[in-house]
Amino acid sequence: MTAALEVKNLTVGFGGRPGQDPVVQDVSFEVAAGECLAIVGESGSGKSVTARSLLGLAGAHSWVQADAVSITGQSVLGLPESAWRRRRGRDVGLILQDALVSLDPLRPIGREIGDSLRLHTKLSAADRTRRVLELLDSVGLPDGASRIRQRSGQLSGGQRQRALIASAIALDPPLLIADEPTTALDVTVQAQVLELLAEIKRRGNAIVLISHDLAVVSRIADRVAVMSAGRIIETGPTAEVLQNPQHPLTRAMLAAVPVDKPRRTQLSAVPVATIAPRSTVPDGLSVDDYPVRPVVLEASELRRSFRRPDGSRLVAVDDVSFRLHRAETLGLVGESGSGKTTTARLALALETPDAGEVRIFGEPWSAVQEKARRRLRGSVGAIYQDALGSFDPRLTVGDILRHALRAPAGGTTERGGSGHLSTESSQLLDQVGLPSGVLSRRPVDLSGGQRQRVGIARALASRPRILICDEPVSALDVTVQAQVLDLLDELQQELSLSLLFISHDLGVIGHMSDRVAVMKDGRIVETGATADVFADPRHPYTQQLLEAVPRFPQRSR
Amino acid sequence: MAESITDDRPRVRGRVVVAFVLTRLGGALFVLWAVATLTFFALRLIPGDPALAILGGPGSQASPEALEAVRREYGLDQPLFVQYLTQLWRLMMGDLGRSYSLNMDVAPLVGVQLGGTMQLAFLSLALAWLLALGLATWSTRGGKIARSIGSGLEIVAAALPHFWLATVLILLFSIWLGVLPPISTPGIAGLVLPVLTLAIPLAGFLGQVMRESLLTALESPFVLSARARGESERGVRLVHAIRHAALPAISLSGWAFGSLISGAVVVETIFARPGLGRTLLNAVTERDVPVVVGVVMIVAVVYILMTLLTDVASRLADPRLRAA
Amino acid sequence: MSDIEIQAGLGRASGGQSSHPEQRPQRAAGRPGVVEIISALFGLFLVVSALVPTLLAPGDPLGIDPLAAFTPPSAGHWFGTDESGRDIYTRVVHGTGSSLVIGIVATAIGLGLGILLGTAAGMLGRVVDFTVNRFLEVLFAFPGLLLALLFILIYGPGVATATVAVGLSTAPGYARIIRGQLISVRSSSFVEAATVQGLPRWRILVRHILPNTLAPLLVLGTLGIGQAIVWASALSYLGLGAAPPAPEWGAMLSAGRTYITSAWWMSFFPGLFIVLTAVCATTIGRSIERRMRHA
Amino acid sequence: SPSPSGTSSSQPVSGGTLTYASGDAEPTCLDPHVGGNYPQALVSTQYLESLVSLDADGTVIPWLADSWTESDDGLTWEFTLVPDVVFTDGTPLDAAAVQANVAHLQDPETASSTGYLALKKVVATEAVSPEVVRFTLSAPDSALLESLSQPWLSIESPTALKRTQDENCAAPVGTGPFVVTDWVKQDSITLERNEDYSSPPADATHEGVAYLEKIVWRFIPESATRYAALQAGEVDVIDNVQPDTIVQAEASDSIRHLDAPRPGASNRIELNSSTVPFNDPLVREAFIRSANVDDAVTSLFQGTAERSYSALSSVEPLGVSAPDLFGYEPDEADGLLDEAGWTERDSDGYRVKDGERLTVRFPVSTNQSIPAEQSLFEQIQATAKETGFDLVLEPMDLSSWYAALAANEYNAVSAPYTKVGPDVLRILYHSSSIVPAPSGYFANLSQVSDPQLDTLLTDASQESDADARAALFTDAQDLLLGGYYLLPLYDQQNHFLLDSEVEGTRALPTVSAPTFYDTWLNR
Ligand SMILES: Nc1ncnc2c1ncn2[C@@H]1O[C@H](COP(=O)(O)OP(=O)(O)OP(=O)(O)O)[C@@H](O)[C@H]1O
Ligand SMILES: Nc1ncnc2c1ncn2[C@@H]1O[C@H](COP(=O)(O)OP(=O)(O)OP(=O)(O)O)[C@@H](O)[C@H]1O
Ligand SMILES: [Mg+2]
Ligand SMILES: [Mg+2]
Repeated sequence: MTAALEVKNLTVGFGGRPGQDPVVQDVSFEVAAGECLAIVGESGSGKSVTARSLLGLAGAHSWVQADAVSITGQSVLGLPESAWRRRRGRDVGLILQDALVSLDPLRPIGREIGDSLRLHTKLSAADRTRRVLELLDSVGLPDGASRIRQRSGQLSGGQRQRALIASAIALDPPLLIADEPTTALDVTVQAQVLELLAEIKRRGNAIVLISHDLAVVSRIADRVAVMSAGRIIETGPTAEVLQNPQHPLTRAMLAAVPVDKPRRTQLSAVPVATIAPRSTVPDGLSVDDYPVRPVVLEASELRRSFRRPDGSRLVAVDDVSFRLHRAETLGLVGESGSGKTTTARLALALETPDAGEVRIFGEPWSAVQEKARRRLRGSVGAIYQDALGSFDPRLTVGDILRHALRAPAGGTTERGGSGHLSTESSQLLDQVGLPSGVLSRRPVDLSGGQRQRVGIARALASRPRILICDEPVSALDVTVQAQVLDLLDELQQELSLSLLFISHDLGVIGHMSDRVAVMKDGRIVETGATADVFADPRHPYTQQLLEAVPRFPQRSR
Repeated sequence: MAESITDDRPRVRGRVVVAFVLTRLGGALFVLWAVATLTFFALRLIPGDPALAILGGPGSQASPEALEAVRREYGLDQPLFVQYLTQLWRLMMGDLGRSYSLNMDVAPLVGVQLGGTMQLAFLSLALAWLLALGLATWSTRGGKIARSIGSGLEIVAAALPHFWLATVLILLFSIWLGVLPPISTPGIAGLVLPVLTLAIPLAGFLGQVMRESLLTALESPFVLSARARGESERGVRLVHAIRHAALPAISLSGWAFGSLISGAVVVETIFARPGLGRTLLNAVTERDVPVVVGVVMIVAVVYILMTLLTDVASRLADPRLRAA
Repeated sequence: MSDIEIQAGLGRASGGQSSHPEQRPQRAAGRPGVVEIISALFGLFLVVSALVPTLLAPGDPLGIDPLAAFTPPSAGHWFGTDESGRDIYTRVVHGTGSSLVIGIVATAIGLGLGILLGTAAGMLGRVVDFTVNRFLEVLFAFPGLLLALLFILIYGPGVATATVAVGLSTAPGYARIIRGQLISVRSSSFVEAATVQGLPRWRILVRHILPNTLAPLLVLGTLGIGQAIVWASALSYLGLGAAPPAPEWGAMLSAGRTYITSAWWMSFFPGLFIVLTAVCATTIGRSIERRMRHA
Repeated sequence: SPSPSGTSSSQPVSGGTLTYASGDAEPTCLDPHVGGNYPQALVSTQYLESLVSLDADGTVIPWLADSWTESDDGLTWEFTLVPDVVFTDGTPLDAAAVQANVAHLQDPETASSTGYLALKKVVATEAVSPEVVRFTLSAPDSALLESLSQPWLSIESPTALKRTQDENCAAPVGTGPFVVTDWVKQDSITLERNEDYSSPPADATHEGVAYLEKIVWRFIPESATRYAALQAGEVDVIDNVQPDTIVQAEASDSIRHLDAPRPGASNRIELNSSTVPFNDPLVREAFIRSANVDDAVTSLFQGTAERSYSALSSVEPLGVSAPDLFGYEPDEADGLLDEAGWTERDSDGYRVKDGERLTVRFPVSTNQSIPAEQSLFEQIQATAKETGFDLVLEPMDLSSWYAALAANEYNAVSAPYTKVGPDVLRILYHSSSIVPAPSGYFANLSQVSDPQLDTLLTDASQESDADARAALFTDAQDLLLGGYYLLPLYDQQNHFLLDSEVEGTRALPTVSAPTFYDTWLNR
């Protein structure tokens, strides 16, 4: 049997002369029918470029060299554009990385899905519609008759992802390339999409699955190819690679995955902070001991609703109460739209509750004027998912930190005069593991991980005692995520910080929090010590969440 | 990206539509009232005696009795507030008053002139659209040079003053080539140059906007995914990109219409076309206040209708707006 | 008055702020292009013309020479002469100052009013915002030239009136952009971050909101100047602006149009300078904009 | 003098539509009784007719009136009407009709200005018989016939005059060769042939109905567009032609030029003698000496206009021309100013006296001055500056211009005045014309107040002996010109360009408006 896909020494680059500064280099692999090959690797390692090159869509100003690329046994090297067009969609389907924006927002999804049929078959319009309905059904979007008239804006992320898959498999191409098909999806939806891919594989189609999420990969892939800096550094059967990685980079990557890593274990290979870890929490301290520690933040019966465009009200946060103690991490987990961010904003007093109250250090917080809060502002820091957006675009890192240092301090430590500002800025950067060279740069010029660190440094500037982190690592890749999580962990121990840690990623929550609160539809449905909740979820929703978390076999130590 | 799933329940939808229509109607009435009020009081600032203007300006041999009679006839002897209320009442009744200089009622006058201007404006808008779309699609298709030429043409076109362009066009097409009449004629031929004059600068503006959104659309993942389905370059443009390019231009069309009316003042004068612009310019130089008010009011009505139209068009073209 | 609204349209269409600056690496600022260099040089020429016109054209822009009337462009008169034998090149150069001043002052008036209205609407709470918004809606119902004509009707024609009129008619467009910008900046996460840091409201306003709102005005202003010159010249052309024989481009063009069939150069060159100035302003404005976006 | 344009030898043919493009403002009323300006005269010449006309030599000839007699004391005139003339609405032309017209012109409600002034001395009319109408005057009026020849005093149907003014303005009814059938405001007037026409003036080249079937009378304010339209064949006749266009057109075979200077006053700059600085005759003379009008006229009008040295149009036989008074003598001007006490100059080179700059405010009505004329003022400004005059040109719209005059906020001004005959001098320079109407307007813009001049002008207007009248007007003009109250420029320009297919068109020698009665299309 010929391989569904065969790639030999694929080298791709942008601009410049062919052969110069490639972003994908000497990549070779094969995928057989009915097999799933996963390509994993950190962000920017060339996964998507590889995928696009396989369809002759590397992009503007690109050059592609290869010894061989053949799909279902036929070489596609140097294929003219018109011939390419006949093969795309029919012989090979592509599911793009940015699922949320990969469907034309102006066209009904029925048309988008039907396009492949229109382009490659002579089916009548009615037949096409029938086929589209079948497809929708097969990807788990029932009630197709009304769906086909909806546009992507009317669908949720998971629905869009499924519609996109439907359009890619419309002609049942023997080879399907799926680029990050589950990123940005809630775990439960993610599980459904993976099941769908597994089904396609079972039907005998070859799949190239691209992901940076090893847990996802472990569920479905038969073989794994690990990419780094444009090259494949390791390849082999999934279980083997995950359990017994050969390449050090693969190992580091695996270590960075927080799933099922106990609290306080270091995820990143290299220590990020120069401060020596100093535990403030004696080992063996159990949840029951928590009440003896002072409560730093208390939310009681918070409620917040918003007006919908049609005038009705949407209750985003409903009767939410929790306590955050000194030096503990409270994890807040829940699917998209469950009210996590709104809760964080209420805790930060950026939003006024309709009912209920937030107090910090026993003092009124949400119920007083901003003027009165200002005194305590320094004690409460925040870290945001979109670090870049949280910086004034005109300012350099130095400016940002200097401004933050001049803001009212929260902690007890005295600070020097303005002359010390620049030394203190450098110290802050040092604390988050950044060289002082970045002081003169702007956040736009930094990488995602570096930006997030600047964000943390800024939050630390006022010596806060509480840090509210809303999805601080969701935008980062595993290895960088690991560094940031480690950093937060260390800082907490060093400075006795209390963390309200929000994430939709159960793995991250499990790793980071002492206690966890699970949110659904604006309510906290379950709360307790992390280990307990994870081991023995009471609420059905929590159970569902935990079941959906992809895990991979622990490698032997 | 927020998930916005429209509520298709007819009740809710009906309520939304009714609310939309009511707010729009209220807004429109408010704007009309404010325009009327603003012009009424602003025009009181004009130096000179309106009665004198009615009697043919200071050059006439108006007698004091005649002036008195005119003041009485036009209610100019009433207190200002009474005059204001009277004017509002008249406007509500659709009575735009009587021209000082043209010896006729304003309503039929502007009514007749409106037609010509609308014809000019709509044709120009349509042509500008075609030109802009054509240039934007052509130039984003070619290489770097085509792109520079395209954007260069747009910038230059957008900077062309109507009066200069009109002059050059007349020179070129009427005098040197002798193929098109320089004045309005009953047929289509007479419309060509005025419409070109108005359309070219507007096409430059719209083209800039369209190119921007066209490029964004062409670089967007949904176009890539269409290509991955086997869509041709032409298909990508026709099925996907052009609609995206058109969206901002649609929402700008209400404004564009206003600017076309501004342009009509110049173009109608140069090409001797009857229309609101020329009427307005004459009225301003003749200080014919009722005509000025009449034109202002009618333009406001047209503007309101156009914004409504572009809003509806935007909503039709962009389902995302409908959901909101 | 038009480009401004185009800008507003652009902002509305592309979601303004939200587009990530990193998304389009291949169209980064980079080295200035040929067009930008030419525009900058022409801009320099204009500035020199405006400040020391005699450096570029030593003659008297009003000096007549009836016997040399209607000379076509030649070595002696680069742009030819007009009906009174005045050298058009000299007049165009000497007219730069007044044309630029008209453009700049009109834009300044428009921007100034726009800032006033826009910040009032964006900062002073709902009632003011509502009121200003309704007011702007009303102003928008007067297309630009119509507003200018009304103003001229009341205050009589002339350079000053034309300048103010053009300025007035651009103001609502600016106000709307500024308001939108202000609101988007105000609700942006970096402003929230500053609140979380405990900065007082006025410090946030001065340090974050205003600078980020007003920076784009530099671009708007540059783009606006070109358009203001075009519109002011339209008023001159209609006989409602600068009075001849003042060497103002619009007025020259207007005077020259009478002789278009026999002496095309009389209207061609002033018109060309209006177009070039507007193009130059647009190019410079756009390139500043690009640089700011990528900065 | 007006010259017929048609010189073709081929036979006139009937039929066709002629399109006339006017650069003048659109009349607000097609009845020239109301108000009374030149645009009205131009169009109404096609559908209204007067009692008398003038021939090419300026002699009064019969039109609707066959003959007339003046009583010895000059106080009664009797006009015998042409028989069997019918207005286009069927009303017969009779003495009562003429009476109704005089009454209409004299009725304040009509708001006639030109016609009203011309009939000022008529105190009563009387129908002696259906064909004979008698005018009774308060004083002899030597200009009565000239006045009656003007289109502003044309005879309209008395039935039609009884309608409301609006109706009458929209479609006046006369006896002319064409009838107003449609008027789309701001666009065009449509005139159709009067199929019952029977009353051509005595100097017409044919009899019976007009050759043309229809005239479309359009308004095209832009002169370049107008000319382009003529070149493109979209229109057949254009007026208000610019000098450079005439020069171009004369080189073309397909376009003919009709030059018909208007009668009455010449185009001139009036110097306001009532205020500083022109209350000083020395300064007036200095200003006139400092203005290089000759070169300006040569360069701007390119041979299409002749310099005038007279207060009257060159078509007026009684005009006095005094070239030696109006030469460009800058040195002499300098001396005169020194003599007048304007000895110092400020940093800008302008003369100063007692701290006051020698400023001449010159409001220019943009509606009334053609571009070449405005350029001419600019050139005068430039040459006068060398002598030290600060001539400030203030372009403004018509109503502001009138307002500036009414407020006496001017030192110099140029205003056209068209009237048949030298009696225009009385209107323009008699001291009684300084008294403003309630609206503030007055005709004596130089504000000449000279009893001797007043007497001469009054006497002339009452003198029916031709030679004595001529002598009086000569004296009056000598006085006027010698006082440097005005700076004559050139005749009131009145150029028409016609497509060469248009044959037989001539300007009526009355106010030089073209008539299309004899016109035919050689297509
Ligand atoms: N069109 C392009 N022009 C220039 N460089 C590009 C282009 N597309 C990708 N690159 C570069 O190629 C490299 C690989 O990008 P690619 O998108 O394949 O990464 P990836 O492995 O898919 O990362 P991620 O996990 O973030 O999706 C990156 O450095 C990227 O900046
Ligand atoms: N300012 C607002 N106006 C209107 N609705 C809002 C507003 N903020 C949040 N919501 C709505 O409240 C609900 C909860 O939103 P929230 O952002 O708190 O969810 P989340 O749990 O943070 O979701 P995600 O994981 O997607 O960030 C959502 O349905 C959201 O649309
Ligand atoms: Mg990728
Ligand atoms: Mg959130």
